[in-house]
This record gives sequence, C-alpha cells and structure tokens, in this order.
Amino acid sequence: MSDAEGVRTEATHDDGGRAAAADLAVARAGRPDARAGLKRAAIGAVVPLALLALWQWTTAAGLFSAVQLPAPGAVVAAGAELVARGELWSHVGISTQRVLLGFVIGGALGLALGSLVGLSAWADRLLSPTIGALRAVPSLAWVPLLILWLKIGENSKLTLIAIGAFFPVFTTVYLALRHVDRKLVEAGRAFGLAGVRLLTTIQLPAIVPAIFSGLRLALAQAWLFLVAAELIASSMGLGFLLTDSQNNGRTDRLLLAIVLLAVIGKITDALLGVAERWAVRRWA
Amino acid sequence: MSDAEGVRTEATHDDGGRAAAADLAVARAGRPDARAGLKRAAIGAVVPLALLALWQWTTAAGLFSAVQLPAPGAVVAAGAELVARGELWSHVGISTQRVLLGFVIGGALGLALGSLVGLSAWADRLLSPTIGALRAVPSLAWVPLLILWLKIGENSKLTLIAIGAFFPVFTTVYLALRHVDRKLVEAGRAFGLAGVRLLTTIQLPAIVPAIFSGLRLALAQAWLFLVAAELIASSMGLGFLLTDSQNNGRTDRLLLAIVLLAVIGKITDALLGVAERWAVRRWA
Amino acid sequence: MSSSAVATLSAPRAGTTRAASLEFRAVGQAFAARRGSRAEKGAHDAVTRVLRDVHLTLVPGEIVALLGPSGSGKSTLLRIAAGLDTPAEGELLVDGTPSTGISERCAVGFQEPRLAPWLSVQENVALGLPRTTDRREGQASVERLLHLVGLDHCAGYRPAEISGGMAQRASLARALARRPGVLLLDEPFGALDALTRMKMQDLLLRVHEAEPTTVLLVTHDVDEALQLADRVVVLGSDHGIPGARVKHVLEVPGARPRDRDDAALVGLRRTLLTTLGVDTHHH
Amino acid sequence: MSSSAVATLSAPRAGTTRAASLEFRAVGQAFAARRGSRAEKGAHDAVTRVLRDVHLTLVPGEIVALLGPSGSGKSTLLRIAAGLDTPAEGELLVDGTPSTGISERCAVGFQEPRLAPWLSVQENVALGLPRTTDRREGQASVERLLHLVGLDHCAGYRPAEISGGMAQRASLARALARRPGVLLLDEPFGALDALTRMKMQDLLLRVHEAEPTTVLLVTHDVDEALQLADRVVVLGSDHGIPGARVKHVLEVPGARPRDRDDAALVGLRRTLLTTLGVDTHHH
Amino acid sequence: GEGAGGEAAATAAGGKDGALNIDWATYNPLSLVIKEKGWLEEALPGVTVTWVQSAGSNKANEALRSGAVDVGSTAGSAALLARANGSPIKTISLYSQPEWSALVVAKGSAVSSVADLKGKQIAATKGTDPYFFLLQALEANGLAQSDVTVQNLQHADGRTALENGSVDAWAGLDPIMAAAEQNGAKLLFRNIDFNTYGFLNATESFLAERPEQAQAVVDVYEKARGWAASNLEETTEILAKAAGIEPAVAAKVLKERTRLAIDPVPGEAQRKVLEKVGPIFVASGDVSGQDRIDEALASLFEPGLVSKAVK
Ligand SMILES: Nc1ncnc2c1ncn2[C@@H]1O[C@H](COP(=O)(O)OP(=O)(O)OP(=O)(O)O)[C@@H](O)[C@H]1O
Ligand SMILES: Nc1ncnc2c1ncn2[C@@H]1O[C@H](COP(=O)(O)OP(=O)(O)OP(=O)(O)O)[C@@H](O)[C@H]1O
Ligand SMILES: [Mg+2]
Ligand SMILES: [Mg+2]
Repeated sequence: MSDAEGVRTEATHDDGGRAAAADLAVARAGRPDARAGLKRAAIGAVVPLALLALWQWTTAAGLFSAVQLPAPGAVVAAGAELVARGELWSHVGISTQRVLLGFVIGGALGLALGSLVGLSAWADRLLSPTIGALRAVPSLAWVPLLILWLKIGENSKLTLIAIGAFFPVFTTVYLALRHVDRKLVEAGRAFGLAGVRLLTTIQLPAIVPAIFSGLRLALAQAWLFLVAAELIASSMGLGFLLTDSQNNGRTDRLLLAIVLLAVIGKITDALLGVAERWAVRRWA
Repeated sequence: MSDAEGVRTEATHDDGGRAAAADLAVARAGRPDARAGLKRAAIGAVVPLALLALWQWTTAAGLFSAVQLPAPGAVVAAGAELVARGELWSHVGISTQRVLLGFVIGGALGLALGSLVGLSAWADRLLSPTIGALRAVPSLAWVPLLILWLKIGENSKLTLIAIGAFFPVFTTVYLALRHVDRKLVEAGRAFGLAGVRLLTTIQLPAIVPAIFSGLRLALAQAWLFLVAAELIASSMGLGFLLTDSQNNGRTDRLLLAIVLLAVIGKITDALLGVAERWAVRRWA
Repeated sequence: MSSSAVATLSAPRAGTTRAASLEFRAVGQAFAARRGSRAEKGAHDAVTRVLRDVHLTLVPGEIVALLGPSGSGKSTLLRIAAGLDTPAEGELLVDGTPSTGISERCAVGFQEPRLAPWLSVQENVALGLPRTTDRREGQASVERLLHLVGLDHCAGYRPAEISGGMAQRASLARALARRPGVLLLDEPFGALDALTRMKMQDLLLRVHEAEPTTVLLVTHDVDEALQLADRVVVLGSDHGIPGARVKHVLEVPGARPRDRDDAALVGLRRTLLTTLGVDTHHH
Repeated sequence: MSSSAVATLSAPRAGTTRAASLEFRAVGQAFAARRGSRAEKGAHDAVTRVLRDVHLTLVPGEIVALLGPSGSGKSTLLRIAAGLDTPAEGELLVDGTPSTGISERCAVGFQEPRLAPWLSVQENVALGLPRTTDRREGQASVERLLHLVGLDHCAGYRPAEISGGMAQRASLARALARRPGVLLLDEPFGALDALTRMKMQDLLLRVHEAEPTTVLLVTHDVDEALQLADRVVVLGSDHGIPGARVKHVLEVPGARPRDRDDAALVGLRRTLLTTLGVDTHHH
Repeated sequence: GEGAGGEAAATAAGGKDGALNIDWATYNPLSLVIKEKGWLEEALPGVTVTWVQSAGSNKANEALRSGAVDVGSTAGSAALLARANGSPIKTISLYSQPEWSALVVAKGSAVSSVADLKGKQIAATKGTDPYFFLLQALEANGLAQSDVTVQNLQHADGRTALENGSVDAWAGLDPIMAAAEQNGAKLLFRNIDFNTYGFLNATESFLAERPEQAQAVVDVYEKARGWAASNLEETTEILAKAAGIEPAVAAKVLKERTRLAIDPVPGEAQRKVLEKVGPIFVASGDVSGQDRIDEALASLFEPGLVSKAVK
C-alpha cells in the first residue's frame, strides 16, 4: 500500500474482502465509522464553505450590487420569507416528486432499450441512429412539441423529465454491454444461458458500475430538465421559481432556487450513491 | 453462435480477433464492406422515414393546424428561405464551432478531474460533494451567473457549453476508475507503475469504453447547453434560431432548428463513434 | 469425499442424461489475424491455420485425453466440441447428428476458472445446473458437489477471495453440476497440488463410474492421461505445414484405477513423452 | 533458445541488479470475511487466519521452492514478499531492512497471467522492463526474451489470441524482463505441456546462472521443486489450528542440472509426497 | 404565486363546454384581481375554470397556439406577430395601456440622450415590446438600427449586463425595470405611446363555439377594471404577492406605469402602433412578408364583445 503521493491505491477503497494488518488493527480498536463519516463530511464541506466565504466577501466588498449578486444573508432571508408564506415546501416537494417519477420512468426505459439495442444487432441498426439524433434535441425544444401532444398537464412535465433521464442510462448501458468480459459471457452461454436469462445473470451484473454511472447522470439530467418542464404552464416548483424570479428580477430568489437545486440534487445523488455502494458490494 | 432469438451473441459484434468459418468464407467472397454499409444506413433510415411519413400524414389529415405543426414541406421551405437569406449556414457554422470548442474544453477537464478524483481519496473527499452539487444546476441557471462573471462575449457561451460537457465525462471516468480490474492494476503496481504512469498505462486504457460513453453523452449535453448558451447575447446559431422562433411563433423555423440540431448532433456523434471504434480496436 | 456422496449425487435423476457420442469430421480451424496488429504486417496471409483435418470419434461413455504442445490447438478443438466456435472446415457430430451452436448436452470446464466475480462460489456452481432442475434439488446437489471438491467451508466466498486451485475446483464442480452427456474439461487439475489433484482425479472417475458420461479431457500431464483415459490422443503439426492434426491415438490398457508402475503404462508413458519431444533419458 | 541468447540478455547491464536476501519474520496474515456474505453468517469470527508465524530466510541467489496444499497460503505469502499486501503480523525484510510497499527490486509472475488485454504480447513483456531502461536496449531485450520463451512468432498478438500456456510464458518473460534482485514466481509452469515445461525450467536455470538472483518459486509439482530448488519449503497447518506455517524445510543435494533418478532425490520425493499427504505406494 | 389549482386539472384542457382555460400573468393586473376574487367562477357557474400562468407573451402565445388556453394575455406586438405567423387568435379586449418599456442606463452613466447612444451597445430581447420600443425610440431620435449594436439578452440578463457594464443601455421591462430603478438605474427615454398595449386574446375556435363564455370573460374584465381603479392599494398588494416583488416596486409599476382606465375596445390607436411594428418583423425575417402583416392587422381585432360589455 504505497500511497506515498497521496494517490489512492485500489486497496484503499476496497470495501469488501481483503483487509490487511492496518485494517484489522483499526477494527480491534473499536468502531470509528461514525467519526470517520463526520470527518468525511467535514472535508467535503471545505470547498462549499470556502465558496460561501468568497461570496460573502465579494458582496461585502461591494464588487457586485445587491441585485447582481445578493449577499448570502439576503438569500437566506428570501428563503425564510417563502417558508413563512408556506410556499417553499410546495416548490421543493412538487419538483422532487416530478424529478423522481420522471427519473424512474426514464431510467427504466433507458435500461430496457439500452439492453435491447446493446444486444440485438437488429435493434441496434434500426433504432440507434434515431435515438442518437433525438439525444441532441435540447430540453427547451421539446417544450412546444410536448405541449402540442400532451397539453400542459403533469404528463407533459413528467415526459420531459423522463426524456432527460432516458438518454444517459440508454447510452451507458448500450455502450457498456459491448464490452462485457467475453470469456464470462461465453461461459454463461456454454452453460445454456441465452437471451434475457443471459442478460440478467451475466451481462447486467457485469455492467453494474456502468449502469450506476448512467443512473447518476440521468438523475442529474432529470434535475436539469426540470427547469424546462416547469416552463410548461406551472406555478409551482423550483424550476418555476427559477424562471419566475428571473423574469421578475428577484435575484435573491433566483440564487435561492439555484442553491436549492444544487443541494437537493446532491442529496438525491448521495442517496443513489448509497444504493450504488450496496449494488457494487453485491455485484462487483 | 446460436442467434435464434435475434439476440446478438458477443461474437457477432466482435470486430477484432476471432473470425470463424462464416467470416472467413465471407472474406474470401470479396469485399462486401461498402454494400453492408449501405444496407446498414438503409435500415437506420427506416424509423426516421416512418416518423416523417407519420408527420406528413397527421398534417395532411388536419389533426393539427399549420401553426401547431407545420407540414414537412413548410419546414423545408423555411429552411430554403433561410438559405436564400444567407443565414442558415451562419447559424449552423457558429453553433457547431461553439459546441465543438466547448466539448473539447469540458471533456478534457472532465477527464483530468475525473481521473484525479477517481484515484485520489483526498481529492474525492474534498471535491466530489461540490461537483455533485454543481452537476444539478440547470443550464438556464448558469446564464445570469456567467453574464455576471464573464460578461456577454463568446467566453461565457463557451464556458457554459464546457460546463455541460464536463459532467458526463467527469462522472463516467470517476466512477469507472473505481472498477478497473484489480488484478491488472496490481500487476501494474507490482511492475513499478504508480501515479500518472499507472493511470496512462493501465487505468485509462482499461476504461476506454467508459470514457467514450462519457464523451458521447458530453457531446450530446454540449448540444443541449448550446440553447442556453445562445441566450447570452447572440444573434446567430441554432439555439438562437430555436428560442427566437419559439418566441415569434414561427413553428416552421422552430421545427427546422430541432431537426437541424438532431441531424447535426447525430453527425457529430457518429464521428465520435468512428473515433470510438478506432480506440476500442486499439485498447479493448 | 465419500463414495456414497457421489452415488447420492447421481441418484435422483439417474438415467436422464445419457452419454453422447462425439465425432469430429475433417475439422479445420483458422483465425483471422487482428486487423491493424503488428502480427499482420510481416504475414503473407491474414489467416492463421490452427487445426487441419482433425478426425476423431468418441464413443458414448469413453474418456479421451487430449495431449499436445502449448499452443497446438487443444483448447480450440474443445471450443469447437462445445459449440462455442464453428469450425472453418469440416463438421462436428453429437450423437450422429451435425451440431452447430451450443449443445444443451455438453458441459465445459474452461482452462481458466471463469467464475462470475459477483456470485459466491455456491452461486457460480449453481449456474451449471440444468435449467429444468428443481430449486431444492439443485441446492442439494450444489452442496454435495462443493463437499466433493472440498469447498464446503467457503461456499459463500467470492471468487476473489479464494485461491487459484480453489477456483479451478469450483469451475470443475460447475461443469459436473450439469450432469452432461459430454463433459469437456480443459486442464481441470492444472493448478492443484499433488494430493488435491489425486483426489480430484479420483472424484472424476467415481462420478464417471456412477453415471458414465463421455469425457474429453485436455491435459499436459502424461501420467494423468494414462491414469484416467481409455484413449490418449496427441495433437501436433507436421513440420513446415501449419495447423495441427491428430498425430497419435493410443489405447490405454487395463481397468481403472490403474497402477502407475504397471509395465505397460511405463512403456506407454515413454512413447508419449517421446512423441511430445521429451527425451526421457536425459534429466 | 540458445545459451548465448541468455548470456546476451544479461550482458549489457550485468551487475546492476544484485541478488537480494529476503526474510519473513513471524509473518501472519488474516482476511476479514466479506461483509454481508454468506460466509460470515455461520462464522464465529469475522476474520479468517491464513498464515501464522512464518519464519523463512532466503539468502541472496538462492532458489527456494514453496509447496503446500491448494488454499494453504502460498500465493498469500508471495504477495507479502512482493509488497502487494502488508502482513497482519510480523514483518518482511529485504536485504535486511524492513520493507513495506512495493519494492523496485522484486518481480512477480502471478498465478494467472494478468496480461493487459489491450497490449500486444510484446508490449506486455515490455511493461516488465525496469523504468530506467533505454528504449532501444529495452526493445532488444524484449525480443530476446520472447525468443527464449518461444513466442517470437506472435509478438504482435493480443492476449485474447494466444493459448493459456502462451500467456503464461508471456507472463514469465515479463517478470524476467525486470531482471530483479528477487524473483517471485507463482506456479509459472502450471499450464505447460511436458516439453515446454522442461524448456522453461531450463530457461529459468540458465537465466539464474547467468545472473544469480534470489528466486521464490511456488509450485505444486514435487519433481519440479526437486529439479530446480536449493531448498524446498512446505507450508501446512496443524490440525485444528487455523493458519498455515512452515512445516518442513528440505535441503536438496547436488548441483543442477540434476538427474531425476538420483537415489537421494527419489527419497526426498517420497518424503515430500508423504508430507503433502500423498500415499506413494498406492496408485 | 400559488393558484396551482389547476395544474393537474389542466390536463383536461381543450374545448369541453364545461371548462374554460384562461391565463393569468403578472403583467396583466386585471387577471390577478379576477383570479383572486373568483369572479369568473362566479360568472360561469357549472364551468370548470382553469387558471394557467403565462410567464410572458411568448408563453401565452404558445399556450394559445396549442389550445392549452382559450384566452391569453399578450403584448399587442406579440399578438400581431402570432396572428401574422398563422396563429388563429383574435383580440377581444385590452387590459391596459402599460408603459412597461423604456430605455435604461446605469447609475452614473455619461449617456444623457438617445442620440448619445450612437455606436453604443444596447441590450434588448428580440421580438418583445422593449425591442420594438428601442427601434421606435432610435427612429424618433434620428438613429438607424445600424448605428448601435443590439445585444440580444433575456430581460433579466439585460439588466445584469447593464449593471456590470457589458452594455451601455438596456431596453427594459417592468417589473425588472422598476427594481433596477430602485437600485439607481436611470430611465433615459420613455414614451408611453411606443408601447403596444396589453391585448386579451382568444382562439377563434373558442369564440365560435362558446361565445357566451367569451362574453362573460370580457364582462368580468370590465368589472375588474372598475374595481381596480377604486382599490389601487389592494390591487398593488395583489400584484406584489403574485409577482413576488417589493410592494414599492409594485406600486411604481401600477400607479406610474400602467393605465388601466382606457377604452378597452381594440381599434385605431392600437392599429397605429402596430403599423409601425409590422415592417420590423418583416425586415428581421420573423414574418415572411408584409402581406401577412396587413392581413393579420385587418383580422386581428374582434371588438364586438367588449363593445357590448362597456355599454
Ligand atoms: N482468437 C484468436 N485469434 C487468433 N489466434 C488465436 C485465437 N485463439 C487462439 N489462437 C491461436 O491458436 C493457437 C492454438 O490455441 P489453443 O488455445 O487452442 O492452444 P492450446 O493447445 O490450448 O495451448 P495451451 O496448452 O497453451 O493452452 C495458438 O497459436 C493461438 O495463438
Ligand atoms: N481476499 C481474500 N479474502 C478472503 N480470503 C482470502 C482472500 N484471499 C485469499 N483468501 C484465502 O486465503 C487462503 C489462501 O489463499 P492462497 O491464494 O494463498 O492459496 P494458495 O496456497 O496459493 O492456493 P493454490 O495452490 O490453490 O493457489 C484461501 O483459503 C483463501 O480462501
Ligand atoms: Mg489451452
Ligand atoms: Mg495460489
């Protein structure tokens, strides 16, 4: 474990299995898990806190006017005001719900279609050019089309978010399936696995890391598409708060919306990270 | 090669190496590459053509009014009008240039930072919470901030596109590096490789497929972020054409912009696909 | 590792899997040189011939050992038998009918263990069970097999947590779990120490006795071939002509278990080593 | 595979790499049971002890063969020697100084070939070259090594395109390319046929003669151990106590090359087999 | 801004007799009053009224185009543009004569007249009222469009660009403009007649199929107009709450910059402004020909309903 340059060796992140001397010693010394978690969180907070300090300093020094960049305190006040009006939680709640639903739908479709196109040469030839083209259609461009087809209700919003979540999962699954260890797939085939059983027994477990990198990108993209989705006739949600504050020149609320999107985005991502760790322990 | 259910077996897509009887026979029968390519393109065109026919049919049947969904002919006419005004190529040219530049910058940064954070436990703890939070900040939310910091020139547009391209590469590289075959990394370390040399000799080549899935998503996301970028003081570009037509109710131009974004997005993606095939032949 | 365990293993479904015959007819195999690889540059021909004109018939229930120098095409022939590759020339017949693709009736023990890293040893072995196996019955036979190959204490370990020899035994157990008509084994005992190797050879013979299946066994150990096989087949190429073919076929006399010091075997051993190019008097 | 080639291999940099001594002092190793794995459930202790109290000293230039049942901890000990794992107890000394982490002076031939799939055989072997090697010189010595292990005709092949035995030879060549002070080999000849195996054993001895390095060789072949080693070390565990330790150390008499039928060796062979649990009179 | 009453119900949008989909917008104070008071629901018992927010004229037009709303509020210029590009809408009433656009310069700017803008950078959002205001202002002061550089930026971004010095002037829009003023920005040039009125538009199919509902909408708007005139303080409060802006800003917008007490019948005054704006659309290529502008202008107004209402 020559970790001299601060470059992590594989062993350092090895959750399962091999625990050599040092780890055993630690294990004997008691459960430092909680403390380690705290320390980790503290280190992770360094950069955000530094950014916050920088923000506070620039506004205090008057580099930007209050409308250009309100002070952190003003943003907190704007948040407090929304809380007092009982609106903040509705914004957060409805957006989170939309993102999660859209993410689940889009992610599931991405997994299914990515598997199909990744494994069937026919589906690949037939579908991947079209899917590749649709991938580059911006979220904002979908808005008028979706309004046309699905009107302005919740369906069109969820569809747009699902579209956003679909592509990262589709792409990563589709590309990763091509590179599953051939020897393992061959072993599976030699033992009579084929089609869906081969997929679920060998191919999908083998790409669990790739699936999760697709899912994490999909979740992030679902949040990105939320703003476009909430341009579709909504009066609630963080995306709405963002555009509305922008239109009304409420920079403090605008920043509040950005910070909330970042924080909630990170929280949902962290939850997905927990699922990932579990899955990786199980499958990789 | 029991390919009964039309589910592709690994061997079918095996570009390199093992070529069994059938392939040898084909190779002896002459070079069918060009014909195969044509056939592939024809199959890939089936779905787009079907969509086009559906589009033509719905407009002809009067399901939607011409402002809701103009006929394909009207979109072509709108394109011809823009060509006649000498504007179309500037739109396409400037957008392509912005996307490619932003993609290169964002992709390179994503690769570098993804490697650093993926391999150094310290960088991971310090940076990944912040990066995870920034990932969920929507493109539209960056616009006011970038205008504030970078003014309204080309820089702010490129930065926004680079931000879009950064995250997919960062995420896939970061997550894939954790799952490089431990035995191989260990072998590399046993032969004195460490740090950057280990990264370039073992770790990066091992994740070439993941890098490319990140790059392809990054390119797509660069096109997505283009629309937001071209909200920043532009009077040219496909993103501008899109928003402008949307605001003006020029649905024909709006659809033209969408189709162009899809087609050019797909073309750039296909070029990246060629690079990927080359890289995969070289490294995987 | 009792005989009774072996018997129990076979008991519940005895007779369902009948040993099959296996016939290679004028089989040849060639590989395309990798495009763009350096190998191609100097080569006149983009195709490397590995096997040529291989004729070989295994009768049902027979054990045939396949010997040959490293790189001579033993694994390639086994892959063809398993239906994993289609031969470039000739054909493969299973039970008299031409076979393409993977046959349900074959089981393979690969040269490398090829265990799925995310499955426990036990789950990996269970992969080998025939698809129709009843859940409970399957679990029981996996447990018996793990016991037989001496891995019962680490049924729940992942492949990364077991030693090379243990992985090889798990791979053997997986192939046996299939209870196939034809058992194809590629150096199944290569990574085992002397004692474990003997135990495993023993196990194979007892399983074969309880339920006689056709076995094609690749090995690089002449003694092992002589201990286990009814016939020993040696692959090799003629000087200057690319592609290996069957150079020798030897009937091994005597019923198993055989005595290593039997004069006939000692003679055969010498013959085989000479065929393989080993000077038995030096060293 | 000429002696002159071996000589040339060593010539240009002769003397730069001095054989090192290697000492295990009360080394013990244990593994944490996988969290959440089934293995854990029944177990009383979450830690599996593999090695305990291993004392062993290799003098510079000595060849030591390591024998032991499958799963006894041979590879684990080798990994500790290579600095890939830190022992849970005790310490490792290279040339008398405690060593942690990977030592520049060791080279490892792993039990599996571990070749990078995207590099050609030649490039894989070149990975083994010491970092300071001059480009041209490096290329020349890779070519010589490929010739010595009989892989010159497939220098440009990818690992997926070569046979198991060929991969093992490539892995051996990579370890030799390092010209290490200590050479750690984990069953380097396991996948080779009799003839190739002899050639490779021969090669090892000649390389050792030209440039005497310290060799720790894991093998499961008693004859091989007796042919190659100065001393044979047997790992094994005492009944009921978890963790293997050094059970026997045997000096092998006679200079190399040795005659297999030498009476002393035959006796030693019998002793070793008995130690390993093989009844040499049966079979 | 809540009133999310109909986010889910809006799915059922479309021409059912028992439903009316109508927009509300912060730039249409009367719609806020009506929604707040529930007058429309009162006037149309048995009809499910669904309120949909429009974030701007462009969004209102989009909703009208897709049939997501039956009645929507836009600026006059936007209504003309939509009709000229084939959107089947008619202006049934005017909700205000706003002075929502003006030319703005930053605090301490050396620019003191429109003429000073020659060679300077000006931020504006193409296709919106402030943009047309800018073009008319330039023309009125003897400058051509080519004498300045127009930077196309969203309204809020234009303000940022002005304040960080990226541009020298900004064709602003309320309420952002009012907020900028509070922050020290100066109005360089204003002229209420260069603004194009607030148009209340309905789709043709709605007018044809449900004229009674249309009449009711127009009637309720007139009721609101009367109420707002006499309850300015409360109207201000309603606006401040709906738009999430400071009460002071809301007061400024409503009291100084918006004329609610106007003749609500679309006619000559509006035609005069729109005739100036029309050719600009053609020149910029946003509309493919002047004939379409002429056609649209000739057919846009539907004064019948509101004439009946004011009687
Ligand atoms: N995919 C492939 N592409 C090109 N050549 C290949 C491929 N697979 C095998 N070969 C070649 O075929 C030959 C025979 O390989 P095979 O694996 O059958 O040997 P083997 O007899 O099993 O050897 P060993 O005892 O070393 O395992 C080798 O020379 C190898 O280079
Ligand atoms: N990462 C690990 N986690 C848990 N147990 C492990 C791990 N690695 C090895 N072991 C255990 O250590 C023991 C010794 O393994 P090792 O690989 O050293 O055996 P070996 O002597 O090399 O055997 P073989 O001859 O079969 O290769 C085995 O019982 C194995 O299960
Ligand atoms: Mg082989
Ligand atoms: Mg081992």
